[in-house]
Amino acid sequence: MELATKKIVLRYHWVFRIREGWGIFHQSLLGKIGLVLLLLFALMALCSYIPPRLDPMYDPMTGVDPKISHSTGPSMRHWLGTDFMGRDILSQLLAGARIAFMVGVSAAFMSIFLGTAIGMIAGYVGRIMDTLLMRLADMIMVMPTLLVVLILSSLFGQLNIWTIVLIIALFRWPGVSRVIRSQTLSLKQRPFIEAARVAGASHLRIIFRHIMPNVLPLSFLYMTFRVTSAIIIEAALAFLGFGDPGTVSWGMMLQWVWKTGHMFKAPYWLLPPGICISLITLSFYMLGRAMDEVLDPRLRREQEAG
Amino acid sequence: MNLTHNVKTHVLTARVLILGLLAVMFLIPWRHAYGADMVKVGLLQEPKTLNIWLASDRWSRKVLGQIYQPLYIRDPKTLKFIPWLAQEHPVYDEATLSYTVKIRPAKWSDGSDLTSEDVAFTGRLIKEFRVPRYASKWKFIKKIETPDRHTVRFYLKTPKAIFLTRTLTTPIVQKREWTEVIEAAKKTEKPLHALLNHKMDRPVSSGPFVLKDWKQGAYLFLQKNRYFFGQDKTIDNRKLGPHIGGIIFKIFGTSDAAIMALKKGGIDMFWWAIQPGYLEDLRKHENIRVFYNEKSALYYMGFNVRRPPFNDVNLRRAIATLIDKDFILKRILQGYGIKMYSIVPPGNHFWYCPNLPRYGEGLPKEARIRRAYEILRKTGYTWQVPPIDTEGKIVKAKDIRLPDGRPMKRFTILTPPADYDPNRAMCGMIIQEWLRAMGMPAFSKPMAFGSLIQQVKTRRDFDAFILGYGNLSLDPDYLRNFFHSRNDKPKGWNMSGYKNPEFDRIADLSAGTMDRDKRRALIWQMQKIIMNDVPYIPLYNPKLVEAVRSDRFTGWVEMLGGIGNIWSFCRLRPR
Amino acid sequence: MELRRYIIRRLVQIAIIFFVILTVLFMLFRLAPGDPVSRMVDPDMTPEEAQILISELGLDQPLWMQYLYYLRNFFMGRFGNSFHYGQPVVTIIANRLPNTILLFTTSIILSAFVGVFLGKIASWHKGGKVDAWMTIGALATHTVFLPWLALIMIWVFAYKLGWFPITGMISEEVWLNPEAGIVAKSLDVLHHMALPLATLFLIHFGSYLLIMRSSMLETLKEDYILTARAKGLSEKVIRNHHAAPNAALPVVTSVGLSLAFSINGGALTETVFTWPGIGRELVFSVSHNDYPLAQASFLLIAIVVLVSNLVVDVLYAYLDPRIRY
Amino acid sequence: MAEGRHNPLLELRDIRKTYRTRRSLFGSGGREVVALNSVSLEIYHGEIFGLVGESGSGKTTVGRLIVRLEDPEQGSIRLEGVEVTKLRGKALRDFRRKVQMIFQDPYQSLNPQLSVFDTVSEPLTVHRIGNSSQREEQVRKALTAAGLSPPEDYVFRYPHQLSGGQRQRVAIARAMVLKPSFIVADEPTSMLDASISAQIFNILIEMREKLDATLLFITHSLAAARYLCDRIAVIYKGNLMEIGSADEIIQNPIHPYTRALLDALPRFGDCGEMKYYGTLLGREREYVEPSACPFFPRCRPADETKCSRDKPLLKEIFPSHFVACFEPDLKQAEGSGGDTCFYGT
Repeated sequence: MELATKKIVLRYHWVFRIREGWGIFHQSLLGKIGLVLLLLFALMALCSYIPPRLDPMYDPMTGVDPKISHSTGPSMRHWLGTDFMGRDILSQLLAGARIAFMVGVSAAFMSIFLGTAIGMIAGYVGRIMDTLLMRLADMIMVMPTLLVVLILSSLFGQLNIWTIVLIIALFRWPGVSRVIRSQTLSLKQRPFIEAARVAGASHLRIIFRHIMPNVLPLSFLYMTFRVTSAIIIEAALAFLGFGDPGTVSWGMMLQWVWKTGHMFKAPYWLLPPGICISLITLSFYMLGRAMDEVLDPRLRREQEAG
Repeated sequence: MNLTHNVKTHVLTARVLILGLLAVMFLIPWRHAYGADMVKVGLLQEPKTLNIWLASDRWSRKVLGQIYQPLYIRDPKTLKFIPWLAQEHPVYDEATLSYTVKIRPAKWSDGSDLTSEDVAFTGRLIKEFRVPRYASKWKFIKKIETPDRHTVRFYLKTPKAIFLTRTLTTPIVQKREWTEVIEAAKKTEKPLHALLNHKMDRPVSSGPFVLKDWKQGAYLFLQKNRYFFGQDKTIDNRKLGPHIGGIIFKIFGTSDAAIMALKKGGIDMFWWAIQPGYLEDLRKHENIRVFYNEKSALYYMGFNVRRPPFNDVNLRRAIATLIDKDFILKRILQGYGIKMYSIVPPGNHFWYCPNLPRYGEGLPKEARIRRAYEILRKTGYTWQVPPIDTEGKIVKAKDIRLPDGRPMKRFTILTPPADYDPNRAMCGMIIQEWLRAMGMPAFSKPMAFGSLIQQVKTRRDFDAFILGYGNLSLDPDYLRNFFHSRNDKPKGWNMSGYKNPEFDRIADLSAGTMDRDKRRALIWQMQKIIMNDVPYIPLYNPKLVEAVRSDRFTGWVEMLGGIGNIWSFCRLRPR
Repeated sequence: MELRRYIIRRLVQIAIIFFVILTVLFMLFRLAPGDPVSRMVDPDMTPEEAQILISELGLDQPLWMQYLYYLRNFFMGRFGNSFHYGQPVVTIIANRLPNTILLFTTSIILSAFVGVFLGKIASWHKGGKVDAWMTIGALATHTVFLPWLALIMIWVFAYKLGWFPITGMISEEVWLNPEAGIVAKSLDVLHHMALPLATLFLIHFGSYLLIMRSSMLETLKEDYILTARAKGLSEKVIRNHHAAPNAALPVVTSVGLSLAFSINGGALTETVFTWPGIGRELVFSVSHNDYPLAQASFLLIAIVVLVSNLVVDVLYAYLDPRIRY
Repeated sequence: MAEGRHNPLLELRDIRKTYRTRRSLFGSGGREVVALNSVSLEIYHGEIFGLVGESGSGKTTVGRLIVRLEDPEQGSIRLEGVEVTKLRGKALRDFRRKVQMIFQDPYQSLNPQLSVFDTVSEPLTVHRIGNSSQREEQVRKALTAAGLSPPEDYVFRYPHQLSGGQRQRVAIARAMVLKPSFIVADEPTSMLDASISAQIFNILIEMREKLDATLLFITHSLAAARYLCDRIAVIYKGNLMEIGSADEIIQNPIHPYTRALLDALPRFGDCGEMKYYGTLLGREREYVEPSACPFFPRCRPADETKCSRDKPLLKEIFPSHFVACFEPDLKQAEGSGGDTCFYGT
């Protein structure tokens, strides 16, 4: 191989690792199903921008069909029918995909960020900091998140979708931080950290340059699971009527079906949001499990040995 | 091998256990019908208490309404007062400012007589403990006398219109039952607290039914009261029963479940407004009858008239013009309701003033915008992009400016959250969109109910809100409460901060006017003033849709506020 | 001795955590906007009347006084009276708790039991079709949106097929009937419990299955399994008697750790099925600003989760002879 | 070199270090273990000093203390006369430039996420030495010096793409790149094949010459120490047993423990009948007083009364040859091996 190309290729080491990971991932049936489903949902989320541009009546929140003022079944104009106000269910469903991704990914990202940072600090600094942070984690961990968000949303008024996301993130970091902490603890003992210290590296440098790259894959694995739980919590909250009324989420759609009494007579309206919530959680879950296999060093070693 | 044997037994037990559980679940023998002459009524939530002084929720009142009776009730048709526990109409003595009421011979459910002592006791209890919700109706009573066992005389401090409509409709409690309770309560640090928190298990009843059993979270069983004074009597030309063995109140938790139970015959009536979505099916059902009645309700948008921008009556009028009540009614309420044009519901025929300004009535969207634009333009409002362009076409307006040239600051419309009332939350969203089309920076913000009230009533820091009353009293005294400048204080009822000396004067006059017709003229005048100044924009009054089984019982009595009234339960009879 | 010291240490930790939760909860509830009286909107109540009610409820005292009262009352076991029901909170909770316990323990035991059983089967067929379908099935049921599943269950089994009552816990036909004995009454409760139980079961058994499966696969790689094989024991005995009991240990932990998760689900299930339990009461009290009741139910849930985590740890050590304190 | 009794480069004085055993899973326990007990050493400029002992003897701890990965409980460590244990901030950074360490396990001592270039250049980056092209040049030189040439083939590789020996060379390059004056090499070859070990040894020797560096070579093998070192110290359970020049220690070991270590070495070549000391007790003595000589439980020639009560101090038996034993047996072992008797590792 030419030296120059070699340099470039090797510089992008992570490309290799991803490819290598993909090799393992590719063999996992769950991973493939999950990925395909997820791509479908992403497509839905992208498509959500189309209907409102076609006609204002397809706006998921405010658009109503001028000719229809009650719930109707699927038709050419409305492929999945309309809701009780004459709004198009399909465009709501598409918008719901967008919200689900938004809620799931941003809440997961925040909680993973928090969890990773706290876990690394607790593990690296140790002593009283570790004890304090981990007791805090214990405390937050025993709180049923949904009930906490419920209490908060009833106390502080109807919560805005971003507030909900923030609260979910604030209450879902302990699991991640525990894993990251123990990983950090074991990394801290590793000679390469000591080598860096002997070389004169500062604590910040050690954390960011040596520990973080080694815990990030684990964080990303946890992110997929956090995405699911965030989506479920938001949906449950919206279902109970504590969601953000300004957004059309799937949970909100279910709440509308339930509250307006269409639950048993409008299956075209009851089924899609429920199926979507279940499937998107399922796909993230499958993805997570497949990634788990990619990242599990033990399985990896077996692969290498074999 | 022994080990294998062990494992096998484990697996076997497991299988037997699971099968057994499944069998139990599926093969429950169908129970035989019990209580054929009991009316089963579905409730959405558990009554919170049977202590009448604490009962502020609808569910407790629904149950307690069958137990504690007042002196006077309303006729279902005319809504006029007719004597109930009282023998006849009260006799007024202008000289002493006193009313004398004769009590009907009646018994409590424990067999003892209901006497004037009980009535006087109830009044004194309320006055002494200043029981919330009742105290204001009794505080103008100077003195209560009981000349004999069947006569009560009330001496008033000043003439009060609400004496007849509110004071005399207070439910009467038994002296014997409550004497001990209040004696004990008085000895505590917080007597009212003790009184409110007294646990009442089996209230002594003067009504048609008496409580027999309450399984928390499941049902309440009210049995026919054999001492009921109206039994087989004719009152107000109506022959009373009860002809049924009792009422079983079943608690469902969700409308869905209750309506399914109704369809399946599990209950005979669902005592709650039915959402339009269910109606189509219910109407098709051969054994279900649907009743449509008006409610004495008011759902409205209120403004904070203390501060800009809503201290300008023209802006309020323009908004009233922009709001399309037909849209709200047709889309959000699915047609089950009526548009409101006054604070007093039209169903309250006597007090409702029929000829009031109707802003933008029946206009299409474009015409509304044009008219509102006219109102605002004439009074000095300007736009960066006005809603009507130079060619007279409607465009999306941008950046409205107040008459003084300053831009309009963003304002919020507070609404209850969707879980509490989806209709009001939705109205907020829609109104926001309409106002934005005029270039107004409107933001609809649903808020937890407690916080909303806190914001509007206590802190009085808000721009506009959408609230409502599902059960307004039939006496229009609330008009005075809502808009009298005296009530513009923290936690006061004048939430808008409306101040009008002329209105105050008429309102005070109306409160002391005992003559019905004279008072009506005053009340009408008040309505006109309010609808001219629009501190509140009345939006709608939902229609009360209720459904019952028609195969087991007949005799439901319709009235303002629905079929769930004392008349119905006294007149129901098995088919 | 060691075990006892460990338990004591954990109890102290639990006490501290609990105290913090107690305080945070107090702050949250007191600092939030909205007072309980505002909830009882009634055009008839004058501001003076409302003020009387507020002072009767002790809400007009300085915050730190309220806090001290709150702590004192808590340690004396007095949670105060519910604003809504006007009865001692303890009475209400005592009334609702057994219902929740009944539903919860049954569903957890049932799903753990079935999960372990099926997980074992799946691990036997590792890589095969049975395994693949079981895994996918478990994942699918585990990720179904719970309230939606509950609605569908009601629709199919209660509404369409009419096999089960729609909601509730008992039916008045049986309980008011003087002829009905204890057997009829318990059968009635079981009948009502079937649907919520099945819903919770469907949601939870999948996770136990997956845990059991992977734990079983891991255990089968251990040396002592190899030894057992070398001794010539049959595969079945090895799996059922040597591997399964050890492999089931993580399930025990997961039961404890997933408790917070199950409580979320429990609240939803109880709400949809109108099961008169503590979760539904919490949702209700929260939306009615009933501070004492919401606080007490939340604290109770926190205690349950904390203590059960401890119990699981101890139980784990008791079951696994390799762990010593 | 060893003869020059000028001021020592590194001086350890009465170093004591104890560890608490890790708490068991649920937090009880925590016994104290003495890792180093009053250790004093002097290492002179330019020499390779070997520290030999079995695993758990505390030899690694000495290395870790010197590079300030840990702090001693008592005693002082001086480098060029400057107290090391109290260094903070800037002074510590300067110290880090002067003292480097090569770790035992090349599989663990390289960050798997960093390329060879990143690993080797890190010390330069940390100490802000040179610009990027200068750094690249230095990295190249260090890699070449460590036997990885041409360096272009290696700079962009990752640890998992390297063999164990290559990894250790990278680690050596990392240690060399700062041109330190003192290097601690902690069993750098124990994880490697014998042939590669020899190469590594040669690199270390070259390094000393090129950088004019002083080395502390920590090993469990007397043979390796003899091959590489100028002077050797033998450590047992945190106590120094014998210090002397390498030849002296091998040819004329005095302490029973040193002799036992020699006995344990495989030997080849013309070793004659036997050169066997037999100082190790077959079965350990039990119930030993804490104040006893640390080697007493395993010492055959020990004096039951004296050695069980007190601990002997280091005494200069021969010039520059220190032994910690009450009654050193100065006799050589029976039988003599020729000059061609070699000890293997």
